Amino acid sequence: MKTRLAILILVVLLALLPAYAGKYALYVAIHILLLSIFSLGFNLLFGYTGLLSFGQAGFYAVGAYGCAKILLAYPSLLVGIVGGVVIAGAVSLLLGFLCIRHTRIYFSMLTLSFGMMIFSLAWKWRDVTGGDDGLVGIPRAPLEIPGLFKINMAPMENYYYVVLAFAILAIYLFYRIVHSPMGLTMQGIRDSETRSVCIGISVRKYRLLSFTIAGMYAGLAGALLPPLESTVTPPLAHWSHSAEPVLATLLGGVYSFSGPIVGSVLFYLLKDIIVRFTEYWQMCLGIIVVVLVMGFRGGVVSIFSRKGGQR
Amino acid sequence: MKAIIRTESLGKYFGQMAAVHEVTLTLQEGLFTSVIGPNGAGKTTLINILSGYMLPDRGKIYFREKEITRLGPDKRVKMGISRSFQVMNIFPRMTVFQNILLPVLSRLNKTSSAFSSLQSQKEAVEEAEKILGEVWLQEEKDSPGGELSHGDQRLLELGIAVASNPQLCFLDEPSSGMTPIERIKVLELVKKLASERKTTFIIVEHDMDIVFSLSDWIVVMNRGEVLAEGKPGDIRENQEVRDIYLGEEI
Amino acid sequence: MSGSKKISRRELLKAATVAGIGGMTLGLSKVGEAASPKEKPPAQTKSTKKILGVDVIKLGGQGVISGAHADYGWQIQAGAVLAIDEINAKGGILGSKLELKFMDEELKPAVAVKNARYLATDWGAHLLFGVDSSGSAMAVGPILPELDRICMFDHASTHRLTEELVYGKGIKQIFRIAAPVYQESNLAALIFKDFPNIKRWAGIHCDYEYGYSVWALFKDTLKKYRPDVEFVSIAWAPFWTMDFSSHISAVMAAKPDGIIATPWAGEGVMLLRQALMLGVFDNIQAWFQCMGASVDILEGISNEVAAGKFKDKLWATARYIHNYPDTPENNKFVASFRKRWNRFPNYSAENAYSTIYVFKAALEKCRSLKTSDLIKAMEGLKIMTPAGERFFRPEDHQAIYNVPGGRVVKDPNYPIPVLGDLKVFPAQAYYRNPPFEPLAMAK
Amino acid sequence: METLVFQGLVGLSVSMYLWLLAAGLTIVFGVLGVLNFAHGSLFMLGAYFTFTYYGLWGVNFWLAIALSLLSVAVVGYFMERFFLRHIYHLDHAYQLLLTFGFILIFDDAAKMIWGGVAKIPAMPSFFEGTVSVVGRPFPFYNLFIIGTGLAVAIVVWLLFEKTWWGKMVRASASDREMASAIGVNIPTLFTGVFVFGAMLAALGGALGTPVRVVAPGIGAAMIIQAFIITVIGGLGNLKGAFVGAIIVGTLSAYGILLFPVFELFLIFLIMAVVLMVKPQGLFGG
Repeated sequence: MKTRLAILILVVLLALLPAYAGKYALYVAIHILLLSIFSLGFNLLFGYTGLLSFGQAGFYAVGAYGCAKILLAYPSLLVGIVGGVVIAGAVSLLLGFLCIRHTRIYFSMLTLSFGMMIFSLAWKWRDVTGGDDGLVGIPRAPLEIPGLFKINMAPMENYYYVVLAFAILAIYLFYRIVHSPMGLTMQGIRDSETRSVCIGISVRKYRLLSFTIAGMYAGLAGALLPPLESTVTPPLAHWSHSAEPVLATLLGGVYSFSGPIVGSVLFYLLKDIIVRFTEYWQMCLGIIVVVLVMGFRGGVVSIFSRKGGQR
Repeated sequence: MKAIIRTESLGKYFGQMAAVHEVTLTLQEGLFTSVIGPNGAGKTTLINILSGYMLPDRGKIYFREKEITRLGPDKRVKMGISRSFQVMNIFPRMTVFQNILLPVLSRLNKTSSAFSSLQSQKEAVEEAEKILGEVWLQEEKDSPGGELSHGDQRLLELGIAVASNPQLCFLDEPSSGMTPIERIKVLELVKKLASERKTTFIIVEHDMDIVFSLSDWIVVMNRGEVLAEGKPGDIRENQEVRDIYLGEEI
Repeated sequence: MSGSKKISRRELLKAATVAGIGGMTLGLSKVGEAASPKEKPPAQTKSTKKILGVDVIKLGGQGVISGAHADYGWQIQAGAVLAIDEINAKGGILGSKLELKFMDEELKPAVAVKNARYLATDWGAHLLFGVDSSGSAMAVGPILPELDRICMFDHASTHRLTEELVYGKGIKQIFRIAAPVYQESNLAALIFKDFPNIKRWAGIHCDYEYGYSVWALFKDTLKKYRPDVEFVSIAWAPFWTMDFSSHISAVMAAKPDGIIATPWAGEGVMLLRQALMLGVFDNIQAWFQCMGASVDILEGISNEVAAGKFKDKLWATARYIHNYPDTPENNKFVASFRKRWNRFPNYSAENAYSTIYVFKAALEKCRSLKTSDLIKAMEGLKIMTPAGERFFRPEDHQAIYNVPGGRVVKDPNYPIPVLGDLKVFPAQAYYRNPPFEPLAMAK
Repeated sequence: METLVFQGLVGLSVSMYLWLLAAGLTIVFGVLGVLNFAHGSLFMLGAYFTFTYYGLWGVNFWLAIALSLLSVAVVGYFMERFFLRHIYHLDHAYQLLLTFGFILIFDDAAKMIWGGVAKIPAMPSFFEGTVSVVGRPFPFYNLFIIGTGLAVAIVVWLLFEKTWWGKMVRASASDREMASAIGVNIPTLFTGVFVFGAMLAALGGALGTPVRVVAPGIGAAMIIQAFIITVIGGLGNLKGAFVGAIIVGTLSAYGILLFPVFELFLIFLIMAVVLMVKPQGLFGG
């Protein structure tokens, strides 16, 4: 009951954010929501299925480029976002088929290389992706269902609500998934692959499902980006971008539902604040990462829940 | 009586070494069967092959006269064959209840249900609760499996194996690492489950007293081959068996 | 592990968490409160003393100050700081002092956009400038109308910024003080059209938009004057190329007479040094290094130039060269820059320095901090800068000024190499003019 | 044909830097089980130290390299002794995270100490000049690099196959408990192996100093290539790292010559194909 109340208060606070926060805070909030969605999906693969992907930025970029191409051709926000997610899902299903045959460090390296292949493709296939300059001038198209309604998205507040709605939906669905029989099955595979096989579970099928869902979450985060920034560029697919959900999730805590979300908030704000004060932001971030790993390995959330930690 | 599992000239080789060689066996439904033999006799390899965890290099396996030689372990579970492991193999981060619930869900083909809550799976939940009772773990229901005591983890391992509601269940040293008193309790529990659930158990076990008092049928292996099989009384009298267990009281 | 250690660790964790959460809320509240008042238009007329209505004019700059290209951001910062200190020492602009905040762009468009948003809407910058990479510029440009700020781009050189975004899409908040990408490619073509013996050209280029544009424009322009030249080989080098030996030997396999190359910063130095090692300068007649007259590259090849290893075959330009033009403005700038920073200014530094003086001129002209007024003041502005007279073309907001190309030579008056044998062409001869047509850039 | 031979030789010399980098990475992974993200930063530090001793202070080139190896050995010692040692029992993810933190720290530290300008000192004069290979000039220095790379390969092989230390290292790589039972001091050995790996990386960086640039961030740029090489060869396998480095170096060189447009794509493609056909890498067990 307490938790529900807390969640309700949080949602209300978030819903009222445009009333008390400025434009930049809204912009930051949108980015934190995107990183949360991104990290949540990553953690389905890592924390719940036991597969450390280093290529999630690839699917993020597929979602972003997919949405951008759609919006440039047909300016409807919903079509763009849903389209981006579907394309990212299709690509992750395809690549997942090749990746999930491997586990542990080999899986990580394979996802890294596929992610970087997507990066190279975005960089090189200039007729479609615009090369390193990327696609520019992507409209923040109106939210519309023909014949029903049409909402102008030009004000940042309006778009914030769209992102918030998608984020709440994504988080809710995620909660349902990880607490469902399918979520339990994935955790079983994470805990013991051999045991799972020997109780009749088709391990590859659920790894592939997990991979595809994680890809769609990355795609959703990516698809929500172009209407905000009006630009998409190849660094979105780079491995250093794949490291962001990894860092955020490990910061927040791998084995808790809220870990990736808390971690995203911390990670984004930490960097945002550090870069204002010093040009040596890398050093500060590095020290924080080292201290966190040496100091508490269960992530921030574990301090409150006592569980988690070593593995 | 019917044969529940039958093998023809099974062989599994690691380089020069024959872990299992020319094993032709017919095991009967309903007979509590033990596989014994000295260390390195190939008992665990045999169970690995029969449960599908390893594929044999030679030979054939029939389950209720259907050939299953090349089937993967997950397929065999669906046919009614399950197993436990010698080295503990539970789900350490999941609760004890979830450890049992998962194989039940798998048997009921509910694992792909993505949006329903676990509590809403009434049939599975009830069955998992029942099994928890059967293996005496109701008290530990909500602790993570990995935090149980050794003895309780062995019980959990057993619980997971029977949660698939198998017709045939292999137990690889279900009492290893336990005190003598615990062992007797566990093996009596297995015997009880066998009669209540109509499951045929095939176990690998070291404690000869227990083996001879509980088993209906005993298979003796040595160096990958079947040395002898028969009723406990016959095995006890077998000179070859006595030789390989030289000095040990059997 | 002992019990006491465990406890102390837990204490540490708690302390860290509390600190973390504290910092977080602080950050959020700061973000929240600071943003709202500053979103109002920058021109306020609260104070009667100040003509512009503010005590300080806030300048938000950015450039890359981390990683291998960190010197470019440093140069931008150094140039801007020098100009700001000079202006503040003389009382500021119309009585308002200047204040600078400079951020790391990381060569990542997403970061550049975030910086611009932070600087404009949270920190309260009145004017923006900087940005090193073209991708970042193309990403920042389109959000300027929403931010209602002018941004002076002083390094990013893609022609698309001014041609597509300003001329094509009408984003009037974009200005560029630096010469665009075709300055080096067209200039090279104009120089080498007069070398009848150089017929076979090869390229070693950055594997991104900048390299593609230079190669395409160079080929187009040179072909117009010299139908007899051939383009025999090309190698593309991505960011972070650690070794150009393979690229050099690949193009040398085609036996070119001349090579034109775009890698910049440390990569440019490495390329030239490795070309020396592979004996390239014994087998070609000319090498044109597009950004080769940038100070960091001249510093990096100083010994080799002094030893005559390039055999006077190395040509270069940049978007400003410290030994051109020989005017009081330039001599004074170079002298004060050297005095302040103990180095020579590269083109980013001059561009940033001049940016601040362009802002000064525009503010003094329109006496307003309003973006629309500033745009009017800057369109068509003519101003004397160290690099020479600049003219902001109203159609695409591109500054037009002359930069020569020349041979990289040693001059006893300078500790580092300079450009000699200068070839000066009027800017009109090599600037692209409206209406712009997109470049065909088949590789 | 001559073009292909020449290009292959150039590619081979490029491979040797990659080999030196990948060798340490793969040894450390094989023995300690740690995938060191910051291994490339040790390469960078090797170059910076050499630049400082040789380029700034005018120390003899060979001495400068030796000093720089020692300096990086000290850095490696501190990394292992005070940080990595305490997280061996954790998941790979935490090791990646910790060493990622080190990349950030080393990069900014390098910028603080040496500035943002790329550094490249003068070439030692005895290395200048070229030899003619298939009628084209080939630098002495590249020949020297190829020779050094091969020599290091032989020395490392001898070290691991023929010496007592090497045997202990291999024993503890295959079975930590067993090695400790027969009296191997595992913590000390691990420190030794990590320091050795760090010195190999430093050697790669140091040898590149006169001809390649050193700038903050080159470590992070190199490490991905090194990862790919070790994965192609088989993680923890020295022979694999050697072959992997040569494959990546020469194929990239040919890629630049023959398919300039797809060069960027090539290396990731090779890795994906190898992993799909041979999941444990070419020489992985």
